[in-house]
Amino acid sequence: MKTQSLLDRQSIVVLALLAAAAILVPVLNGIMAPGSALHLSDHLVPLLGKYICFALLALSVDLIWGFCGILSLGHGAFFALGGYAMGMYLMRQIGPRGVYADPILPDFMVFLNWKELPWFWYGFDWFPFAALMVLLAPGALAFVFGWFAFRSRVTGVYFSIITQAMTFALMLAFFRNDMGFGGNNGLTDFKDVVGFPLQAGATRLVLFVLSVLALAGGYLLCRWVISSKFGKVLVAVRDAESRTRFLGYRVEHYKLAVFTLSAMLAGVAGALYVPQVGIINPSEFAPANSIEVVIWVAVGGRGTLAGAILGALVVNAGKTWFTGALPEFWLFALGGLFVFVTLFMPRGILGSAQDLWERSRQRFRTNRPAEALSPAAE
Amino acid sequence: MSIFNISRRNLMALSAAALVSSALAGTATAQETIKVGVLHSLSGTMAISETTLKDVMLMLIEEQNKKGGLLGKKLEAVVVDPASDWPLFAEKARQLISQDKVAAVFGCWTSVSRKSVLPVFKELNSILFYPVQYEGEESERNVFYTGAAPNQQAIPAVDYLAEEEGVERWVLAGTDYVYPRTTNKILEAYLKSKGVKPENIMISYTPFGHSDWQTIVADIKKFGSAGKKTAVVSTINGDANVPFYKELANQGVKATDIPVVAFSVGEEELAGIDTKPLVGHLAAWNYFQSVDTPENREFIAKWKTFTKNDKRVTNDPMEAHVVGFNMWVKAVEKAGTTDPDKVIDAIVGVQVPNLTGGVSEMLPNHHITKPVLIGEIKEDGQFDTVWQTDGLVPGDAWSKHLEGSKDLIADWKTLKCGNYNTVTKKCGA
Amino acid sequence: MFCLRHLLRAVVLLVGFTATAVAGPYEDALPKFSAGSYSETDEAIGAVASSGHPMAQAVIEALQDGRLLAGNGQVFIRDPSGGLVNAATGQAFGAAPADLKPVRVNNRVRRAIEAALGGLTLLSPNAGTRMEAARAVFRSRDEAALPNLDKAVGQEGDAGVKQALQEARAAILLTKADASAEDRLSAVSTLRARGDQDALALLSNLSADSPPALVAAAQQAADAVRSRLEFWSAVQNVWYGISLGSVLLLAAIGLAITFGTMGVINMAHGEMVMLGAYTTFVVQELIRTYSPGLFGASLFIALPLAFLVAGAVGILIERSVIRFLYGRPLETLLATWGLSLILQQGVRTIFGPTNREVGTPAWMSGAWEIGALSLTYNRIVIVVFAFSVFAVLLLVLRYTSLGLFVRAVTQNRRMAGSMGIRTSRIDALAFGLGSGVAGIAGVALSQIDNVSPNLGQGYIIDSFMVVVFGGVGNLWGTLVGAMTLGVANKLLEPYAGAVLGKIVLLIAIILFIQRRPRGLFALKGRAVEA
Amino acid sequence: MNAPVTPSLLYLDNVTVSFDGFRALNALSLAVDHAEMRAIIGPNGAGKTTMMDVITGKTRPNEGTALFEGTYDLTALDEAAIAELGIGRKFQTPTVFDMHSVEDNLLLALKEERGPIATLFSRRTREERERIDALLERVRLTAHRHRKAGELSHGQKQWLEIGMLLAQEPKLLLIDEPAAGMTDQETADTADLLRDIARTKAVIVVEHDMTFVRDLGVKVTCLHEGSVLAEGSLDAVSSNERVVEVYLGR
Repeated sequence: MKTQSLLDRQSIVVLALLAAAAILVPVLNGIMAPGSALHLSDHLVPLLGKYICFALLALSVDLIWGFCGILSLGHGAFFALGGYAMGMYLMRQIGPRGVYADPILPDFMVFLNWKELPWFWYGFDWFPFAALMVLLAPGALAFVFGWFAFRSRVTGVYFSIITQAMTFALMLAFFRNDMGFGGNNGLTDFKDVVGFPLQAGATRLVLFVLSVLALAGGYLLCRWVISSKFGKVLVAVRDAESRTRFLGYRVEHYKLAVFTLSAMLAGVAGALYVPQVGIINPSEFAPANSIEVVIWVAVGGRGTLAGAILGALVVNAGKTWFTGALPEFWLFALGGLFVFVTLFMPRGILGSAQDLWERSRQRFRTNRPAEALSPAAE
Repeated sequence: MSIFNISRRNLMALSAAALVSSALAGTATAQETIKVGVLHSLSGTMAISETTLKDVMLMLIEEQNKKGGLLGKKLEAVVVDPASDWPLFAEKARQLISQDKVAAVFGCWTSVSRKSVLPVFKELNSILFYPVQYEGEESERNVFYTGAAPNQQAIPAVDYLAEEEGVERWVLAGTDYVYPRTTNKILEAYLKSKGVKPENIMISYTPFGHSDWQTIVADIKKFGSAGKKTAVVSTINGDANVPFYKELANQGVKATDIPVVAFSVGEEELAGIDTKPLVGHLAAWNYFQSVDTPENREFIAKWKTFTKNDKRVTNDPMEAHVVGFNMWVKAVEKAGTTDPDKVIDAIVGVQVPNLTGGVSEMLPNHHITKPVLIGEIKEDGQFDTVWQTDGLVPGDAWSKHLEGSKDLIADWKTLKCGNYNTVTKKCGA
Repeated sequence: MFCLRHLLRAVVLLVGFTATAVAGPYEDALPKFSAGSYSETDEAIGAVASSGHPMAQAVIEALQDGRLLAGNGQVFIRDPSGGLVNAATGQAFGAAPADLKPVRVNNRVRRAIEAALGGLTLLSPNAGTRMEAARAVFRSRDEAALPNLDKAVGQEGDAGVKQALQEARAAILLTKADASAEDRLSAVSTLRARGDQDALALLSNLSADSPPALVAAAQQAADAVRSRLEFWSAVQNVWYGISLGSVLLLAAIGLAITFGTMGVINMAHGEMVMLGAYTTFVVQELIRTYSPGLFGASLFIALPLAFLVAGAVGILIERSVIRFLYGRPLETLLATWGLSLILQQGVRTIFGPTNREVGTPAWMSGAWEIGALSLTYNRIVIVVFAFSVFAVLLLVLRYTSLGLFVRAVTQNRRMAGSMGIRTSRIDALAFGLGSGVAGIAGVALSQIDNVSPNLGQGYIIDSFMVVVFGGVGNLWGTLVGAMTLGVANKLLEPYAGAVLGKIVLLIAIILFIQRRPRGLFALKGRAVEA
Repeated sequence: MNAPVTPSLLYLDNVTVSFDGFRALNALSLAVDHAEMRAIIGPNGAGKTTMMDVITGKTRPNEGTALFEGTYDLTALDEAAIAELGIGRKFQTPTVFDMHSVEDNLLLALKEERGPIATLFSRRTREERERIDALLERVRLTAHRHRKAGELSHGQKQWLEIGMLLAQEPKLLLIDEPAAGMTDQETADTADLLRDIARTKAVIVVEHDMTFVRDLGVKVTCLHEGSVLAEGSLDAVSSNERVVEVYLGR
């Protein structure tokens, strides 16, 4: 368990790599002349940015699943809520540049002839408010949902399934055009963010760097949480919940706290994702998406924060490559990967690597073989 | 240990993407071919409709190459799978344009996928041909809409029902997304302008993939048995149609009692249904496989040989791709280059024969002229054209029946503007 | 367009006259069939029907079956044997003139045909035909049919048909201004007795300028019918709920075994349903090509096959993947999710991405009318089917040794093992059973939903909701859960609409799980702590 | 609520618990004094574990009163609150946090502020360290302080868990079969440890191992079918006809 110090070796490596990415990408894309072998093509910048956002999302899932045994199959909902909060801000930024040139109403409202802006759109033209909502909207939902669920000790599979229900319900809700979130088309055709045009390469680079910083920040936050006594309690809850109760810990409070925190992280990821992909629509709420996130974590290595990041990057890079190279077969590959990992690498890429490392250390230190390190299943 | 691990993987993340680029760039730099992007979902929920369009494009490109290619170069299709995932559409579009350097892209089906790729095409200044009937209210410099605008499908259909079937009561049933919403708004406005009373219009929306239609069909029956002739105008989206029609058949709603005219049900969709109970229900399109013209006969024959399956049907969006592709080819020949700006200028006014015996023209608003056909479903899952417009109908980018857009026009030839306001005489206001 | 039409018509009429020497209403009408305009055809039908000409019925029936050919003013009937008969003269006609086209029909023409045939066949010897005719006349309310109608009512023996005839007569008389007052009043009461939507429509649309007494009576009758219908529509709604519930039950019941008793979160469950549906498709294809006669039985043939196919795949999955994951439910979730992707894409590559047609056997189409309640046969079949599957499964689990073993293994694997039960084999069989049942569900769902690679996805979430809501590890819970959700959904739909209704329901389930974290029929006691 | 204030530390009166029909506890009454050690014996299903569940708030009794220090109504509090009151519990099968080091196990158990905020910002103090050192000494795990608890032997886990109980500084310890799966030596040592603990704290020990109970040499309560069958010195109890019949056999 690498929960001893805030900055263990692994963290340093992760942060170093992130720093490298934050520097290299702008250099390779901005400074290197197009056409030169080292030039990083423009279309890769938002793509990598997207991966980074997904990595942050995966990180948030790993925090609760890997360290507290809470498997949320609805984290896509928090991601999407953060995305919508940002999307609404970007919509309001369009101002009179929409096709109907309505100074206030977004196009889709004019188009379904809404008369005035719904109350919940107020304030989103002001960036600080939007930024606040990016945290609050997912946070509040997670808090309310978690408060109900954890108080009545809904655990394991049941929790996972009602989180699915939650995100599914939200998806249906956001699909409704009457909701005032643009229905199936969602929010799109963004022009600029805090004054900078989204189409400009520079803006993209900045967004990319911001995403990397957010990821690094998120990583450090998670490290800090799990290396504190709080983190030890989380692991205790994961491994022996009732024991923790009998020790006098209010397990539900811990779960609620970490669940809300994780939801906010997901929200931030969503907020950074939207301007880079240029659209947010209800299919982000699709239960399938949330499940996929869990799978990134599983692939990378549950309970090892770095693994979550790794998994997100690997799977999505693979997805990009397959959908381009072997369109007909990428689902086979994706499905196969999930089966393979759960069967043969229950602790994911990084976890397995760690096991090897641990084992060699063990053998080196004492002859007693390490016991199964895999955390007790819920 | 873990150090190497991470770094390796992290590199891979980058290199995987880089790999794509280099792999494709390798061929892109080789200038002997003109690349054509095909952006249709081959997996996910939309694969059901879009896969066919991918095949059509492959066929058309093959045909063109048989004819000696374009500007003396061979055409090469670049197929990608956006997997019914809207952000992925944008990502793939970006890849096609900036990596593969495609000369034009043929793709998208749903409005949301189009909306998602729009900014990309504007930014990278490329060309998209969009082959599906849609809600209108849009005209972009970089997009050519070869599918029907509402005035090329919905309104003629309603007129037909009113005249030929004497319909007085209307059910506007649709899936809850932007195309049905808009179409129904337009129709509602239109019907009211024709003196239909509000109580004679029933509007109902259902979620995507709605599968339990018992209540709604029952409501329709109830609404229909008020003594006045009733018809259903259905903008129900793809997947939900099969259970809808099955329920109609089960509850014995016959076309002679309450005809249903659909705007999103074509030969492909019917291929999934037992059509015997549906005989007489209608669809409004700009093309039917059953249309008997030499062009169409030839096309169908080619299609069946290309797919090596004589059960394969053809449908309206396929024709739209045929027309769009031929227009693009003509425009490129006219401009003598595939440079988007030149092609965009050259293509307006280009005329190509469509498959229903007319000659479609690309209009300054980047929509095309189309005939409107009303067909009744036959037992064999084909349509029997029972009415069609005398000439071709020009597509309106902006509906005259929506207050938001009634003053807007699009003209990329002279005004160079997609949303010119005829009142304020300003572009984009 | 129009002027052209008229020109054409003029020409045609001209030709028509020259063609037919003896001119009667019938002969005059015939040429209109060759005008190629629906309105002309429409008129022609009316004229021919009312002409009383012996050929009239034959002509109209031919038109209905697309056997009426016309070309430059001449009209021919192709009799089923293929020979041509000149409609005007009635004599057989060897060499057909060129450019004969079948007269085209559209809805409007079809309606005209129905009405006309209705009037003509009222006196047919066949009771069924007479019934149809009566219904047709009721719909068309064609006064011309009145004399025939009176005659028919007079001599009708069959009570059902007689009533239908009287209703038809009433429908005409009610709106017939010059009919006698008592006739019209009796018409009102007849319609009131009929008491369905059509009757209501007639009664409530009675023009206000009819005699006040009549209007009052009609008003009263309409109210009576209305209140009756309201009651029935409530019942109808409950029925819809039940039938939706049984669909949910079918989808979820297999899951109740794999998830409920084995604790495997089988995300590929929906794909098992899909496999069942595709099996049905394949079976029907084979039948269509080899022995169309068997089509009626296709579903029965498909059932066992679907069970075997899905079951086999299930066992394969269990042996190859799931058995390594027991006690790690969440891992099974991930693995089976992967499998579901593979299965979907597999089906997509084999059968193509588009919907496949699964036909409905004749015996499943149509509806059963009781009161103002119409229960469509296929829904009835599905409800009955769902409940019987449930019953069989219950019996299997309770009384067969397999069931016994399954329960033993799921309750205490080690103990069961030590008692000589081959637990791994039981696991495989149980999983196979669950999957097989899903396959059977697929056969039923193929009747109401589209058979596409995405079929399963549509049901997976609902299925889990049902199982969790009902209480894991308890088949009865699944039954009650499915029915509750189904009915609740349908009762909500009229008020909240389809989408909101579903949302409300999901939220309700979430809250319910808070109250009873282990569902409706939860296992109590220490077992839970394990 | 106006409960009868009793001098005894733990006071159970007429406590009944039934799981769908089956009565796990049947009008059980029991009183334990401050710094008393009590051994509970009885056949399987006699309700020993259920009694502990009631005392620790895991199970709510259908009827009856359970008072701690004569004032706190245990039936109204949840596990955490009861633990805070000063009731520690050791499970039948040793449950420690396998993934944590021995040291961390004790750290988590230390009597300190339990709230999320507190733990999130808490930093190791010297004083904590000393307390942990002392505990490690007492349960003889000093050598293993950095090993994962999961790697300990069965007996060591038992002791670690007892150590965690002590770290909580409870007034009452509930200890379920501490001798199970231990060598004779370990068993004897455990008995010593418990007697030592019982000098300052009340201890309830559930045990099957008669020699162990004899080693403890304390008042014994024999449960049967959810209620007290006999109570008194071990000899008195074990000579009781019914006890012999239902439990000791022979």
